Amino acid sequence: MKSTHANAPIYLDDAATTRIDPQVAAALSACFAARADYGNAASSHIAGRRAQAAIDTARQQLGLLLNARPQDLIWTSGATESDNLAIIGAARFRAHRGRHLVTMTTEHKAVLESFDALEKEGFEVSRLSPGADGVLALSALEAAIREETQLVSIMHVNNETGVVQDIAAIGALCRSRDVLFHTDAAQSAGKLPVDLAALPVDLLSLTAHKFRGPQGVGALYIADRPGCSVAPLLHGGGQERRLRPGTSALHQIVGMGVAAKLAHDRLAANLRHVTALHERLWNAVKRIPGVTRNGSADAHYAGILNISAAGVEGESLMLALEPLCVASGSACNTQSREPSFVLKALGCTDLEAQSAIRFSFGPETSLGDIDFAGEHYRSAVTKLRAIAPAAAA
Amino acid sequence: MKSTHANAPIYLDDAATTRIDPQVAAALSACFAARADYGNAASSHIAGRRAQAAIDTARQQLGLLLNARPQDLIWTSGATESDNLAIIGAARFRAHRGRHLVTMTTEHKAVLESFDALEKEGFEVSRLSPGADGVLALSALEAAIREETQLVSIMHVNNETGVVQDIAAIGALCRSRDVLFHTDAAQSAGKLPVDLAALPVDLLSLTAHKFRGPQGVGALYIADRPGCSVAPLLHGGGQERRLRPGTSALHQIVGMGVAAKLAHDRLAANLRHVTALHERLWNAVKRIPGVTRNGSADAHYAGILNISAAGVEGESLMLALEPLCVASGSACNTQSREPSFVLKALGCTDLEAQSAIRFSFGPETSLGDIDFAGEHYRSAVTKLRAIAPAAAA
Amino acid sequence: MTGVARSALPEPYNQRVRALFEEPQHAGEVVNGPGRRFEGRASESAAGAQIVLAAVVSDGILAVLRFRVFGCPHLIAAAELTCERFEGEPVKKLQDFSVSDLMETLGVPVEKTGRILRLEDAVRALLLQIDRTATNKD
Amino acid sequence: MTGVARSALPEPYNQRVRALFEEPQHAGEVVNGPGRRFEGRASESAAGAQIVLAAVVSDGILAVLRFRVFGCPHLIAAAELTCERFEGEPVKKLQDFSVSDLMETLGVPVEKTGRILRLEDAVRALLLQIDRTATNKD
Ligand SMILES: Cc1ncc(COP(=O)(O)O)c(C=O)c1O
Ligand SMILES: Cc1ncc(COP(=O)(O)O)c(C=O)c1O
Repeated sequence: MKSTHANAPIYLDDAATTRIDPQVAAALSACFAARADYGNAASSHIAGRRAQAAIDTARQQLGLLLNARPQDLIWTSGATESDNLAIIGAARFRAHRGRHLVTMTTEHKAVLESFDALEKEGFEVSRLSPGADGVLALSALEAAIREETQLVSIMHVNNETGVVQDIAAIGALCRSRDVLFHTDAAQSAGKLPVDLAALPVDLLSLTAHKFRGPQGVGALYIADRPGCSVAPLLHGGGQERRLRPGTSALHQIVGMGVAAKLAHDRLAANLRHVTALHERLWNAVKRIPGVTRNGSADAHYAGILNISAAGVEGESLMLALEPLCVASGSACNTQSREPSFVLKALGCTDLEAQSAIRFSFGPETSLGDIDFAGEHYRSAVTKLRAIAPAAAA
Repeated sequence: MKSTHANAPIYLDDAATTRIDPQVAAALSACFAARADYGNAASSHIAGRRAQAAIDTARQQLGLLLNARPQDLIWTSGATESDNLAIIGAARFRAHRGRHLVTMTTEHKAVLESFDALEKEGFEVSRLSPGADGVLALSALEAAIREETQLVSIMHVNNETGVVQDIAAIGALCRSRDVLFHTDAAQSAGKLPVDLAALPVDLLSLTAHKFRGPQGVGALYIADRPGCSVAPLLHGGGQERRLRPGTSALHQIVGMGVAAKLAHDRLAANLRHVTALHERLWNAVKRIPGVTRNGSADAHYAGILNISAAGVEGESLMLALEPLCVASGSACNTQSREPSFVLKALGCTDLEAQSAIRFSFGPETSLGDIDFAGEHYRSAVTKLRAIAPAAAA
Repeated sequence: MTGVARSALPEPYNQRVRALFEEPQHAGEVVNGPGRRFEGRASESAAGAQIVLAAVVSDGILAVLRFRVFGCPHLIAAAELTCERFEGEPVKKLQDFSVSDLMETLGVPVEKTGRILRLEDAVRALLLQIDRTATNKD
Repeated sequence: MTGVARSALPEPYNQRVRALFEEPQHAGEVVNGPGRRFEGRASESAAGAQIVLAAVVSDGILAVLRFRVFGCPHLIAAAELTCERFEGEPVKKLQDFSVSDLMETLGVPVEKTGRILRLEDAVRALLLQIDRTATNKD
């Protein structure tokens, strides 16, 4: 089963990171001009003011993508930092009002471990389980919110399964109970419509590299509402309204701004493209015996397809799938071989979770890539089953 | 006094930020290749492993610059984050042993405000004043260290004055008292020799953009010694030995690695160059009546020259100095018009501090730039004094 | 469109301020000449700003008007603009002096209002001196 | 020198593992033929790995040796290599089977030691079955 593609990797791991758009790369590189063109944005001289102007433009571009006021957005180093700042920051900011918090078991580690840290500080955290389809029941959230609850954090699109939570309904519920609502939109921003003028969201995290911007830069949206703010995690030079100090990374921010603009312009077309790819891939694999999809087929972002195959061992499947670059479980968990906690929360057994493969794709993915992937997946599963003892798994 | 250079800014603000080296920019841009070339470094597929290999190389390059083991370096978003992580992280890590900490009044805000935050957590902080030359007396530190002291943070090179502290002696004293020693080397790394195999330093912060690397990436050195570690400030995906999670910013880290390599290769030549520029500039301005230099002329990094002029108002001086891009006080403080707290700690009056100008320069600065700057400074001071009432200041 | 934006550069000083600051025609001492010499002074302790307005009055006309300022570019520009506007005018026209008008023309940030008001103090002090002298004479 | 380094790619599988995994010649069922059929089984509960070694013994020779594995690439490669080495050899040579030798050849990470040891269990189980049959016969 030696593949003819052995030396040409096919990248189907957009949920881990995307390739920077060439226009983004060009805009970013343009910041590396003469020193007197772009200085430290905090400096009062012309080079500093030029940097500041470019950052202002980027903030407007990101505002446009999210339909948010630029001044309600602050730059961070990525969604990990945004999640930490939103959750730990808001919990501490509102600690005098109450110390109960709510999240979900299938959140990203940056969210879950932020809550773990808060527990050590004496906060009480309720971690709700979604249904077997990965979707959180609104009634479960309703039951979990108490008088002392200050913050609910429920992600928009799940990074492993692509399952979409109804953040409009969740946000409305939170607002009716005077609870802050944070959503981790790392996997949705720039891919699905996110309209912060319409959505009852108080805090929203995103990261540029998931929508073809540079790695290492993200943002946190903080709604301009009474009682909605965060205590900073970092202290220093006063940048980003004192909520996130440090010399502004000009090229990174400019790159994120351009990526936001491109994502905004192409949102509908990109979504159509990945929807077509998704259907094609699912049609190719769904008839393989013992193959099941993980997570809802309805409340779902099309750029991710997560499937398990009975009787196939995960690590061997990953190797047999080369030259496909895909993920088994979250990219962030691959350093350990633990079965994905997200899939286990959806009711998968250890073995089912271990055999899970996440295909994720975007505007750069071609139909040819997808067809090869479907075919290759089928033969890899067939091969490994042929090797395995009859009774296996 | 309209300058013929009015449209060509002359950048003399390297202490705020430097221009990225073209070789660094090229290496960084090379990371924006096909998706299958560089993925998320946490991914197990080929694209992820390629990213991880590039990051490993960068860590080696930085290790070479600092003469440190690569595995003792972790990537951050800059010196602000490194300072916060080192100080808050180490204080919390050792809180069970004692809650007394020592720093200096002329540190960067990222250091000072980290200590402010720790005070709110119940730590006790001693803030030592340097002498009028900006240098901390070892005897003052010796007297400040107590049984309960856990951490001393004293910067290497001051960002406003260029004054150098004797970190070898400070570190040795700390070691003899079993106290951790952190130094903010944002202004020295890549410019002055920093040999961590020889220096008794436990924690060291640096940031790439001060030595011609990209903005938005830095590192923290954590010595591999018993009792030397930090409690993380951010929680999540497990990167950087769980001390600093988040998707590794490949191009940023690669850029910092290359900048470290270039800085290492050119250290002696760069230092000779800025020393020559420094002497030239100081010779040009020192005979202007009422001009004094701020900070020691001996314990000093040559790339920074900070001078005050009696009878001249700072904001008008800054404007009269255009097209020079220079700083009045720290770049991080220019959003406010407060007189520099660093210069006040050295005994400057408010007016002296307000009239202070920091010239800072590097390998890109030419003799012509420096000559123009000296001449232009003289005529700006002369002009403003001619406008001012006789008795002023 | 996706390049680095150069628009909307946040400019601390408008063109008028820059021009007045760069080549102030009325900075300096009053030179000797026909007419009586008067002076109005004021200062702002917070920023250490100091203002001296000096005039030569001849036949009720501000024949010469000069300023000296230790202060920020906005204050220097405001003093220069005041001299420019009132030199050659009758003394009593100085009563039209308006800080809000100056602040608008020069785009002075609101946080500097207090400082610019000290210029009004200097104008008043100058007027008072001229008035007193006139009264003494009468 | 300053470009993106491609050296020292951390490779999870060495070339030998890849080759054995990609085209295992000894995976599958023992086909019918002359000689008696034997089977040794073992499993690792932690990762759910399962190993079946099947042999046809004829005149004290392992005439045919086949494996079936549900498990990671290292385990599959180790099973394939074992079959490759011992097929055609006298049964008693199986006593030379060495896990440490396999681990070295295949560059198996230490954390997988437990799993590879299960292959030894399967070899032992196979030997035991062959021995028992031999004893019964005698
Ligand atoms: C001494 C010192 N420490 C820390 C910093 C903070 O570095 P960064 O802004 O890159 O986080 C700077 C520069 O701004 C500095 O000069
Ligand atoms: C849902 C989600 N949240 C947060 C993150 C963290 O983003 P970053 O690694 O850019 O900090 C990711 C991706 O890694 C993600 O998928």
